Amino acid sequence: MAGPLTTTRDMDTLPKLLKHHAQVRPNHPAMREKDYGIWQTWSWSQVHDEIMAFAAGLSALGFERGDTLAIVGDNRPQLYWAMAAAQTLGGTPIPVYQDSVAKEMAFVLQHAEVKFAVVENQEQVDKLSEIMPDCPALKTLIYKDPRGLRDYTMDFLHSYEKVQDTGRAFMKEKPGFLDAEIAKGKGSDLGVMLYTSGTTGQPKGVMLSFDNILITARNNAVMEGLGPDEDVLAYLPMAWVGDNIFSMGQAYVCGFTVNCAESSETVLTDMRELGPTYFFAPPRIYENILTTVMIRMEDAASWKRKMFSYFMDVAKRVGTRILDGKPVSGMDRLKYAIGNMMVYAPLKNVLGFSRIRLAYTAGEAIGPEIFSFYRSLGMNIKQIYGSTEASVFICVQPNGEVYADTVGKPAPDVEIRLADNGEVQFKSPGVFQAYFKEPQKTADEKTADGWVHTGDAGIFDDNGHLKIIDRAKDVGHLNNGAMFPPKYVENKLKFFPYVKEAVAFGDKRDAVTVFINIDIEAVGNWAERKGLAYSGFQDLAARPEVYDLLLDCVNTVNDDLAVHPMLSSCQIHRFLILHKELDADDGELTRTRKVRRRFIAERYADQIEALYDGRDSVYVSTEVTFEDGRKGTVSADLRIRDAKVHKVDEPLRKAS
Amino acid sequence: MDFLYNLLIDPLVQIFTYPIFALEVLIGGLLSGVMYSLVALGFVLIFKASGVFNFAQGAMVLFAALFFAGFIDTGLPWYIALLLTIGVMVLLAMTIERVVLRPLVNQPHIILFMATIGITYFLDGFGQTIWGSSVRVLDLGIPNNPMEFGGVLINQFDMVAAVVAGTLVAALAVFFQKTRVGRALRAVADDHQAALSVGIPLKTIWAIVWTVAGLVGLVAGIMWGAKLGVQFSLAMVALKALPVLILGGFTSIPGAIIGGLIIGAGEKLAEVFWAPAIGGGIEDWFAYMLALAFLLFRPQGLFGEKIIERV
Amino acid sequence: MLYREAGQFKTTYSADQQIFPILQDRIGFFVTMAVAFIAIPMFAGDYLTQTIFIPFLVLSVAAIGLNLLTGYAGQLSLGTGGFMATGAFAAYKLATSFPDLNIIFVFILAGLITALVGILFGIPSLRIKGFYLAVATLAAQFFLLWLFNKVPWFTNYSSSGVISAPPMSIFGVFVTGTEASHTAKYFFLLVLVTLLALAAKNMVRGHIGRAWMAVRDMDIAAEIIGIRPLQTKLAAFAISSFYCGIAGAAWAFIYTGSVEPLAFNIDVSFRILFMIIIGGLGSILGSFLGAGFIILLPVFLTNAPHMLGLNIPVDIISHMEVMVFGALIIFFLIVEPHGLARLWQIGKEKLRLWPFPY
Amino acid sequence: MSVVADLTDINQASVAAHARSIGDVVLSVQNISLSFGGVRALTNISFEVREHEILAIIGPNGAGKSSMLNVINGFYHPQEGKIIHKGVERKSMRPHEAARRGIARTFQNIALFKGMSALDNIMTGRNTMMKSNILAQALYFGPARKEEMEHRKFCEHIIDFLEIEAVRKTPVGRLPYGMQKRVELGRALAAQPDILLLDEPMAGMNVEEKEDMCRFILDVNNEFGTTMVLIEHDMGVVMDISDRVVVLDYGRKLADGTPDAVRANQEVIDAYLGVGH
Repeated sequence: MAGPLTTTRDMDTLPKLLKHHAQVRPNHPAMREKDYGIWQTWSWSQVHDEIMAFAAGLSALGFERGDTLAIVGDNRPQLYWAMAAAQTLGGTPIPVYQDSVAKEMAFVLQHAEVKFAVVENQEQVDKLSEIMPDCPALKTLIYKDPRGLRDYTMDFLHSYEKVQDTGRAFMKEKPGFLDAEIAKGKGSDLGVMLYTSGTTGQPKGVMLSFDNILITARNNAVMEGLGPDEDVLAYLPMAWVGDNIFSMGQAYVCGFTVNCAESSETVLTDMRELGPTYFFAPPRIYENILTTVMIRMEDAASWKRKMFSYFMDVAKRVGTRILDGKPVSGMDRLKYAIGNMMVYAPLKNVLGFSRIRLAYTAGEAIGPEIFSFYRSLGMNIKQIYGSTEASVFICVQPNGEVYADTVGKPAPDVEIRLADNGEVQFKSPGVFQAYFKEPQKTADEKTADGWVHTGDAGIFDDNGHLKIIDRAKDVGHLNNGAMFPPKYVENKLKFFPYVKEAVAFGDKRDAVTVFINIDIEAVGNWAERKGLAYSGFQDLAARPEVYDLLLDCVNTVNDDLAVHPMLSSCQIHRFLILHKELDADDGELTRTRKVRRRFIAERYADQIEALYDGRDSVYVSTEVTFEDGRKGTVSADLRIRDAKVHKVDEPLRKAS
Repeated sequence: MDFLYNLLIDPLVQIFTYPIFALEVLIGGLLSGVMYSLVALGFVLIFKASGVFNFAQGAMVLFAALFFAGFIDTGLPWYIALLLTIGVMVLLAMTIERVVLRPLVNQPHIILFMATIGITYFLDGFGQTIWGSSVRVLDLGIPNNPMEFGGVLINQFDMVAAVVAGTLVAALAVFFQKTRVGRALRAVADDHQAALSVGIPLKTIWAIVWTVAGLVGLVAGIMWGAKLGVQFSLAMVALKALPVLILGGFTSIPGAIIGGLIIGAGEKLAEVFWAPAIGGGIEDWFAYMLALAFLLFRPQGLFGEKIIERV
Repeated sequence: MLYREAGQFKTTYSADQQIFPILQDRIGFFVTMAVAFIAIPMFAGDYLTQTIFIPFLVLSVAAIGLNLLTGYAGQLSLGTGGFMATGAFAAYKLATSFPDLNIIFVFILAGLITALVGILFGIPSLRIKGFYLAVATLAAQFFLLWLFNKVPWFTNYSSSGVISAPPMSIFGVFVTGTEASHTAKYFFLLVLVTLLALAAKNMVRGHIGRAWMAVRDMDIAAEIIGIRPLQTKLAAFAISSFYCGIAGAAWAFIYTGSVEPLAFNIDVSFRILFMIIIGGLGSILGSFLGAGFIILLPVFLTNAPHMLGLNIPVDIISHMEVMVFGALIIFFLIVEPHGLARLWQIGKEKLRLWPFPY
Repeated sequence: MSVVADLTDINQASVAAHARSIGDVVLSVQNISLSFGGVRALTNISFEVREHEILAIIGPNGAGKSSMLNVINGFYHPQEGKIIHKGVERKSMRPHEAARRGIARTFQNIALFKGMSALDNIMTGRNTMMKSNILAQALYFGPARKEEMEHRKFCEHIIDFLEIEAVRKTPVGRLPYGMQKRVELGRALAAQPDILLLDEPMAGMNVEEKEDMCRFILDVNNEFGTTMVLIEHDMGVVMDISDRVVVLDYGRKLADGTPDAVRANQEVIDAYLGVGH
């Protein structure tokens, strides 16, 4: 269907789209930021002026076509404008994860030969001026928030306002200069460069052209019928491709409003105030929200809890069907309507989901009951499958065809093929140009005829939906030759609220074993209800009661696995519960909280051995990094438990 | 002009032309002032011990009087009636402590004050619900006629009342200065911890002071009741103790006594010599205005100590 | 439960600081207004209007007045009756001395005069606090009543000491005197009350209101951050008295029509005080709730026995009423010192967080 | 005057201030003696406060530190001595007058207005500058409304500065201790004082809270160039953040000088640093 879009494909760069909106909807809000207690609003024409002023200022400071501009900071309008400004001048913005440690950041800035950096505040200024010596190209630093920078006299330092002022003056001198620059822009130009903190090795600079971003964004917008009246909350890292599609690409294609939270602590309250209509969050966030909902309900009066659970059951039964427009009995519709008044609507309101028309999740597999929880509330949450290399969209679940265990059908203009080893490969308008200065790596990932290796192993189910089971390279084989997708096993475990993280082992081994990371909030709450006193994470994790609790989870997973012909040998034989949370600061997770398998395999080698050599407990001592950056070590004796494993035999397989 | 003369000059002329009469008025005033002192004392007791400004003191006077008169009317001998009434007052004190004070402990004083207004209403209502609102005569067999002392006429009843009140005041003073409980009470006034260290639980102390205040009220009630008849207006008369307090300071026993006398005398003199100029009935407010005027010059009252505020 | 706040975000400070920032509250407010302006006049008969709604409106004004002084500025006053009387007699003198002065101005002037008197009796508040002040205000109560009683000038030398409102009209419609219809009176009062309540709300959310609350919560700190104690307290007395004055005038002119000083005796002061205690100190809404409560309670008490089939003599009932008042005050102070308004607040919070408990 | 303009004013002021850094004497305390009844609280105290400096007053409990602040902002009236503030001599003056002359303070035991939200508390700091009369406020119309908004805006800058956005509308009673201290500082800042008196700003705080508070104090001094007189027990803190230190003991002045000088002073060591610290 044709969405209510006013833009056309021949507006092939962001600046061109910007011009369009500034003319077509000058007073329509383009950006909001909760600041000084209210939602400060900039209309498209205002945003246009801000960006032009800054662009002109940049050019006055010597920013030229082909230059690169690093963006470091939280989601702030000024930073988004800086990106557009760079693009206006034919340069390339490079948003960087601002919480990445100095050396990671240094690498990116060097590698991308960044000349200019626009940062949020003093903290970032300090960090960058510290690494500047290693980045010969970096000559200019522009900061948004002057607080605390009064005494900074370095001449490479400029304030955002000052740059814009120079810009305004500059525009008076050279009217039409910027328009010329914008006209020079082409869809094939490099739109943005995103460094992906891969699970291994150094980050790679993914080069995305305007076409990549805008065509993909447009295709999806059309498919979902997005228009200029959407409200999105920009709260995920600017360096992440999703934010570039949702808060830049699609915002510019559709002309809708991007909203920035007041501060990281207030995201939830701001979310509640704003009530976005179009929302993306990784599964973990939906999961946390659900957990807190359940925990908060625990403290409600019993009649309220009864009512809640009653209507939640109604929703479970019919909510999803109603959402998918499937037939439902009048009685159930009535019940659902009442439930909507008593529970669903208020609940969504308190969570800030009232206005959501479209919600996406991706990145990890989402727990079926989490997924169906939100859908049963009448919230149209869908899974997508994507990657930075694809400008996000590879697969999307079409309305009415939403299943918890698939990632949907190929997105518009996307072709997909499965390699022999089960790897998913795709070809689409969004396919990235190359990895910056990494022809070899580019060649590894992208065939000459444009097919991209996702590195994910997947299968198509009967109704043509793609199902991802694991990273292709992680798919191993047990000694009995059976295929072993660790992630698949891990996710089955992680669907339990008590399990925060899980790491499965089994490649080239006789059986599957796992490390489990308990979810301190959920388990802690369970412990409280059980009246179980504990002194902290480590203590709680070591409790036999907790082991019993987790054993049940493991056994259920085994029941489930046993019925899958392909996966029945992947049942978990033994497991242990880790004494600490797997942590990105300790290098155990990526910044996007994906498990760094190899790193863990090395770090916990002895513990893994223990899982196989029959020991029933093992000593561990690991170095940890605290919030304040100090290092320390924690050590403990970890108990190991055996799980109940089903004999894999005919009748059970029939049962499936 | 005329008015001013009547207001400013004439009264003085009067006083100096009839010194004996003036003296009689003065003494009469002082005597009735003793009653004010008595009631004021009730306030001070409670305020010192619990920091509560007991607006209900007046109501307690009426309440006690109502019950005593009520019992008498049922034909009981006076001493039985007295005992019973005392019992009622003790019971009342305990109830108040249990039902009102304990739940409100640590609340801001203003809240407690309002609570006592509530008590006032409750007592007025309760007493009259039981005994009705008709005026009851209470005859203690004390002649209510003047007799002469060295050329000065003094109302016998007032004399007796004054003597009784005086003794009670003296007794209370002694009680406060000498007895262990009394000292404890004074301690509480300063700070509650101290009180506990004296070894008497706070609630007991409160029960005690309220009882004492109740008994003071009883005596005042009987006296006034006998003189004016037992009726609702007693509560209002008793409220006169408020300006007395302002004059004397909330925490000072001597203050209460002196204040009472000043108010009593001032009121009578004003009523007799000044009222005609401005149309009578001024005893309704004279005491208050006197106190108010006084406050502007000495906010902490006659004997109250100056407050040093800290931040 | 009823609230849908997601999406009600504010883009300007004025939007953020409006009296009802939440849409659902605004709706509720307008519904109430509709009921007050349309439903009640249509369906409530003369009896209800005269015995319930008119006194309710009049006393609400007085309650707001006292609440400004006691609830917001923290200055306890027991002189409300006295100030109401001042308003009533001021209005009477004005109306009789200047027969063609419009009732609006009569009321406003009466209010202003009362405000002056209020300031006069507020002066001690600079030197004295709390109970001392409370007692001082009793002086106002007793003195003012005595004054109107004893000085015949105030009653235009009427032998009975009773004043009766001359018939006065607004836009050609009589709102006082015998020709005035209850509906006319009701509407006049309703408009008056709405405006006064709005004004009060605006004041308490403005800097004068903050100054009052500052003095109430911690007068020393207030002075140290530059708030002038005298001006602030006197302003409170003046405005409070202004409201009480208008209430008194309305009482005499519109509710009863004719009145004697004793109608404003100390008992009135206490009842108004009870209204704001039960309704909620420091809340305009509370003033209304309290007024409603105190008005309906006697109605209930007088009728309850009949419903229960008992017949208790009237005087007993009146005594019991007093008793119940007392008990209720204590009850409220113990259970919810912030009164009905706070209960309302709590309920509202629960609804906003529904289905969560917190 | 518009508050925005106003805000930029202070910023420029403080920029200038910075170029100048510590300036000339803004407040001089001369031979102050104070006693309650018979009790001597302060005896013949003299010292000077210079523009843009952070002056710390230290001393054992009961040394008369708080009394000194109370004298400076007019809460106590000394029997002898005088105070010269911005060239104006005064023996005694009401606190609110002092406040209007640009002296703000915070308190040892938090003195917030419990019944009001954090925002409203900070707004009260602006009261001295809010001009609209009662009638205008009652109508909440035109200038009154505009004024209200402008001051709200100003206070929001302070809220942003002190990083208390999250609790803006929370009644201060419900806030944790550290937060309340911040709000109180905010209330003082809202008055745009030229002298800020801080009475034990870090009393009873944990380490992080202390670090935050230090940061804020220094930032305030840096951003707005506000002169500060503070009482603090934590010697570490005092030595770190203050430009000069005045040492009191039993109501007498023991020493007056740079932190190092004071640290070296034998008298001081005996009287104060010796004990415990």
